[in-house]
Amino acid sequence: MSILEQYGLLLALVLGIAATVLALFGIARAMGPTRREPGKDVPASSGVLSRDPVWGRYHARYYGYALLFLAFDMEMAFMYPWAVVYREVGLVALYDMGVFLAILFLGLLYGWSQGALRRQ
Amino acid sequence: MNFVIVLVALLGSVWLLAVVEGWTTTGRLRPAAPLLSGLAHLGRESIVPRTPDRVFFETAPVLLLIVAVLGAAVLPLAPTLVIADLATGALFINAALAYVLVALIMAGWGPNGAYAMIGGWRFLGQLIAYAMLIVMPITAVAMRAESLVTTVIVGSQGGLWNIVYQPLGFVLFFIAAMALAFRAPFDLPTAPGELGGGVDAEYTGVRLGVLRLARLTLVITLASATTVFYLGGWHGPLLPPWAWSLIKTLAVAVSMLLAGRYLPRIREADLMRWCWTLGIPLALLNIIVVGLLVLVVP
Amino acid sequence: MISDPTMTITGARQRQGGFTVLQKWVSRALAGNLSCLIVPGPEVALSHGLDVTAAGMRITATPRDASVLLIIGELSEKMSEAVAVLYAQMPRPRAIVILGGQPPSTLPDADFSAGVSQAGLIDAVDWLKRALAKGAFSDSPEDFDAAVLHARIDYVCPMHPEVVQNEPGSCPKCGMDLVAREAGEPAPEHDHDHGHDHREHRHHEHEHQHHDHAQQHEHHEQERHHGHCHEHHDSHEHDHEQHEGHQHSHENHHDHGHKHQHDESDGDAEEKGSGHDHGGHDHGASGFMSMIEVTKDLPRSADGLAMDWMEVPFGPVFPGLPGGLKLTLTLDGDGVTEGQATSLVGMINESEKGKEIDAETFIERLASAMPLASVSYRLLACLAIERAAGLENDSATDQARAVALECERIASHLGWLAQTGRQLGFAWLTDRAATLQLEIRRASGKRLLELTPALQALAARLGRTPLLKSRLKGIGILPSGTGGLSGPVARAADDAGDAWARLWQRLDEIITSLDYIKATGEPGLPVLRNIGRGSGTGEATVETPRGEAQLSLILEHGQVKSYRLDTACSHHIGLVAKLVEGRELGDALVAVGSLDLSPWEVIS
Amino acid sequence: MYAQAFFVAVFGLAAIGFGVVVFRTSSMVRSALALLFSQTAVGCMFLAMQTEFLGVLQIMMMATEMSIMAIFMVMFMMDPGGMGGMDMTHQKRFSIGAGVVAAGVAIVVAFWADWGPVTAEAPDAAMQTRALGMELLGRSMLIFETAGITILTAMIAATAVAIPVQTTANSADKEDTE
Amino acid sequence: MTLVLIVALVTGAILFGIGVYGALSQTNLVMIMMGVELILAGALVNLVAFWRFLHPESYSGQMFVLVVMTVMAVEMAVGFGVAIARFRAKGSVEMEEAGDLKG
Repeated sequence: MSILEQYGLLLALVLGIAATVLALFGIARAMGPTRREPGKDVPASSGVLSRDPVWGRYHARYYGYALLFLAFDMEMAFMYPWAVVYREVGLVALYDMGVFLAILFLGLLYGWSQGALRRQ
Repeated sequence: MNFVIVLVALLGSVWLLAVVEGWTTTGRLRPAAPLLSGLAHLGRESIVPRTPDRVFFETAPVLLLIVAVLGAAVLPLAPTLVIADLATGALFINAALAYVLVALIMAGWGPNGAYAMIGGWRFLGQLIAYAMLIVMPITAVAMRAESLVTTVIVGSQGGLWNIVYQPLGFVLFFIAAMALAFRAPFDLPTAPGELGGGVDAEYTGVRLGVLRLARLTLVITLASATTVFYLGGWHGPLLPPWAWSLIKTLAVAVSMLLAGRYLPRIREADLMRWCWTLGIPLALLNIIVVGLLVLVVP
Repeated sequence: MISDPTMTITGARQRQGGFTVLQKWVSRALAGNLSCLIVPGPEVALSHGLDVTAAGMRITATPRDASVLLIIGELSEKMSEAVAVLYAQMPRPRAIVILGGQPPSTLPDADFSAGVSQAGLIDAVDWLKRALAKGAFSDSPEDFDAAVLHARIDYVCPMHPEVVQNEPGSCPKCGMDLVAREAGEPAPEHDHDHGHDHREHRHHEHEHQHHDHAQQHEHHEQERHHGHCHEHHDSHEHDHEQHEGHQHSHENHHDHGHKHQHDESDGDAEEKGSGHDHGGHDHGASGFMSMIEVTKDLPRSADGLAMDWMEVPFGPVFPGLPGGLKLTLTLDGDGVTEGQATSLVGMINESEKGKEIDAETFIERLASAMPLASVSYRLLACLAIERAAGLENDSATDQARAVALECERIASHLGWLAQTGRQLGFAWLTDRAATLQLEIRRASGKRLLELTPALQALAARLGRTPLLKSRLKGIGILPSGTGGLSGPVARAADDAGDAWARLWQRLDEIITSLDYIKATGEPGLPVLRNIGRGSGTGEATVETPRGEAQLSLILEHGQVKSYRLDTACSHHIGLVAKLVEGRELGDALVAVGSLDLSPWEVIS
Repeated sequence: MYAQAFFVAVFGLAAIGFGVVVFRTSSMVRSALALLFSQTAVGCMFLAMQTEFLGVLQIMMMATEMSIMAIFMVMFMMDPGGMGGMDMTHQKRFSIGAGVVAAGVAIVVAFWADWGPVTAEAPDAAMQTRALGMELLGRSMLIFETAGITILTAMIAATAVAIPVQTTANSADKEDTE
Repeated sequence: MTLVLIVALVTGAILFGIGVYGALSQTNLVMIMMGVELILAGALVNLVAFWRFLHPESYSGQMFVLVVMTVMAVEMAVGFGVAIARFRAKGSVEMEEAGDLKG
């Protein structure tokens, strides 16, 4: 099977699932309509009819981690091709990647020391 | 043909997992319960919250199901029994499962409800914690197999399973996989006791059914990934290869399910701190150890 | 199959078309998948000895996932309102089952009612299975509507916050269209209404900005305004998708503004209005808004960022907290900036003036008002009345009563463990503690001692559970010098005073109580001795599972004339604000949970 | 070949469509996720162009990075839900002009330039990953290490700028006192 | 095959154009970064198309793509860092309100 056919298969899988779910939705709709009643569509908050909109500026307290993650995450873009040829190249590869990871780890240590790795 | 067999195997595993889940929660073994429960979901009303982001609200469960199945599509049951044997299979499964986060953010933001929104953003924090622990152990697996192709990775474990070869990587991957599947004790985005259902809270009827199906599929996909990367995939005596794959997958999935029963939910701050200050250094150590092993042991 | 008209549940789902085969199957599946939301909470079910899972229903955490609303016991007025909201949020088909107590006035008639007993529960499940199999769908189900589900709608000017009308129209000051806004519950100036306050605040600031920089910005403003209108037309996609939701919100307004009349033309007119509102409530006014102005006066978190805080209710029916306890937290992200707890089911300490209550009735009433510790309060009432009547202590009775009290202490602590398990998502703990609690309720006297190894094993197991210590240690530390404590909370305060210490205090108390029972003898449920027509004043103190409770009363001719009750929970609930402040949401809830507050025992 | 062109075009259109949504919606989370799906579509284009490793990498990296973008949008935008329908743009006409000119010039160049002979067969996908690995450890080793330094700089810069100096006031959290 | 190349290049160009529009028209730092991300996405499409159809034998093209992706990540990390710092100091990340930055 050619590589493009495989992608086609995956695409077909995606579309197939979407179609299946749509069919399920269709069957569910055929059961009957959802009655509109007061209070039913207010987001459930344990017995209180809380009508306040909640879409406000949300304080994500892990932004210190998030900043480090954004940069650190890039490391794997380089690591996967490296891992594939690692055995072939041998110790040099370990050394190269060792330097790279050490550089990244330094950044992590800096962030850690400055208090980025905590709930802000 | 493969296409159908793999999907049927996936559905069958999900069904078995649902039966086991019902067994642990109600104490009764009822094989028909998952089907009945699915039918019951069809029969309940599907409520859309007021002033929602309708697109997000509708897409989230479908997206979750799609990515869970896509992840399973590159995992082999037997040497040729795989939907798409991609050249970058090990990376592809990461890519597919990264969209679990997207689905949960959508499910959290969509309904415009406080519990759901907190749940969605919590999962982003959870991803920041576990993501590196999924990616880095897989790197070590690829180092040994010299390939990202999942069938080759399983093939490389013919002599010795990776769980023995790199136990540290297995432990990290298993924990991270549980966090990715957001099952207890990592169910921070859906925590009933803390968020009253969180991202699940506003889903009813058929949408809730799809969401639950997707979550179980996700567990199976991750269990299957654990099997492929660490438990030697289809390798095993006597039984046919596909049977071994299924048995191992189900065993891992059930153990993921049971682990949550016997543990309290982790604190989010602890999860993030442990993953970054302990997990990532250990994952790096794992890579170095495996790197040396690969060079020393032919 | 011909559906039996008598077998239709009140919350049936509207049927589309005929009774198809699929609908029949689905009905059966629905009947086999009962999931119930327990009001006030699962802990009350347990303390009444009800085993809901064994009866064949799944306990759910949210109304969205529930098909049965199971109400146990009498509900206070506020709880009835909460129940109405929960019921409204359940998807159809939905049923109401009431065990013991009167149906709340806010709900439609119960589908099934029985006394508080396991047999009643099993009957209810049987009935529900039959009813759902036949009557899950109905051709014309009745809408559920209750007064609590409607909010009053105010129409305000986006530019002039002081202009508030109760009808749509235009602003007398600037002529802009007024925008609909839901008024806060009781009064328009509702302090807790963060979202709205905030919006007003924004406009206000906006106005401010105008005065300051009107000259410079005038031109820009025009240009932007145009751009924006254009933008809005194009972004109608959003509105279309939301058509359903939107129409509904219109209906809501409609119901409220005019007295429930469904007039087509009227509806159309309104729809336009509310469509406008929907597209953007401050649509017309939005030009340049300075974000600096918006965030300037907002409170800042410890890290210096000014975010939108939101006030989120946890309770009265929240799976992580005992039912009836309403915890309102102001959240900054997932951190708590402030919080307060109130009880919606607490007793009121005013005995009706001039109304005398028969002593026996008084005891029953007090015991049933405290479902989580009924034996303790029965004992308390008996003691107080007997002392008022001047009876001497009888050591045999006292001993039997003390044993009964210790039994209840064990059961109550196990109930707390189950609740903690529910809060922490620790399913094994919930199941185990609930099973043991039910067994203790059933076992009597020496039989109870057979459970000793199981209880010790539970404690040992908790000591070995990974993550539990890191979850509880250091959470809910009481501020130094906190007075008014009693019970396990006070006894644990000598130790570390955190949730972990409280857990071990309660586990220790379970073992101590077992030892006491072993040494003493059979329990005897407190029964009032013959007091005749005695008079006097009596005061009694009982160490309930949650701390000291004190009752003083005046007895006249065998009738309780007035009483005064003081409980530990009334004091402990005041600690909540200090314990949750500055905590992560999960930690705050654990801290509150570790106090083992019984909202029933909060006296106001 | 036409099939390939078709899929490249379809995903290209998807990328453009989502790209347009980014600046057209008033909801900030929608905007961020539209960017996410735009990048995903770009990744799918890579796959359609038989550049498997980069495609999958793009699809994966962007999911997490753009989600993090979403939370920062929610933190720092005035009205993240877009409920106020506010307009957050300026110099609109100029920007449209600049965008059209930029795209136009690039398109004109794309059509007019002589691209020379075009390769029909792509290298095998597994080979690509290997070759990239070899490139990484061979000729481009310095680039790779430089990227490491860049990332380090970014981590240090971001931390230094964004994380406040620890004071007793903000280290009240439990985990810091341990 | 040139057809696919042209299709890809045109897509890249349009993405680039949208990015330019976004980066110039948005008033908010975070939104401007989204524009920059789109510009880089356009560049990525072009790079991959060039590699695939013009020089598939030389992997410096792919390496370049990796570098651009790194730039995207780095830009985001630093950009968000700056956004947090500005928001903490001024309570806003609107560029129009960053008068002090314009000097």
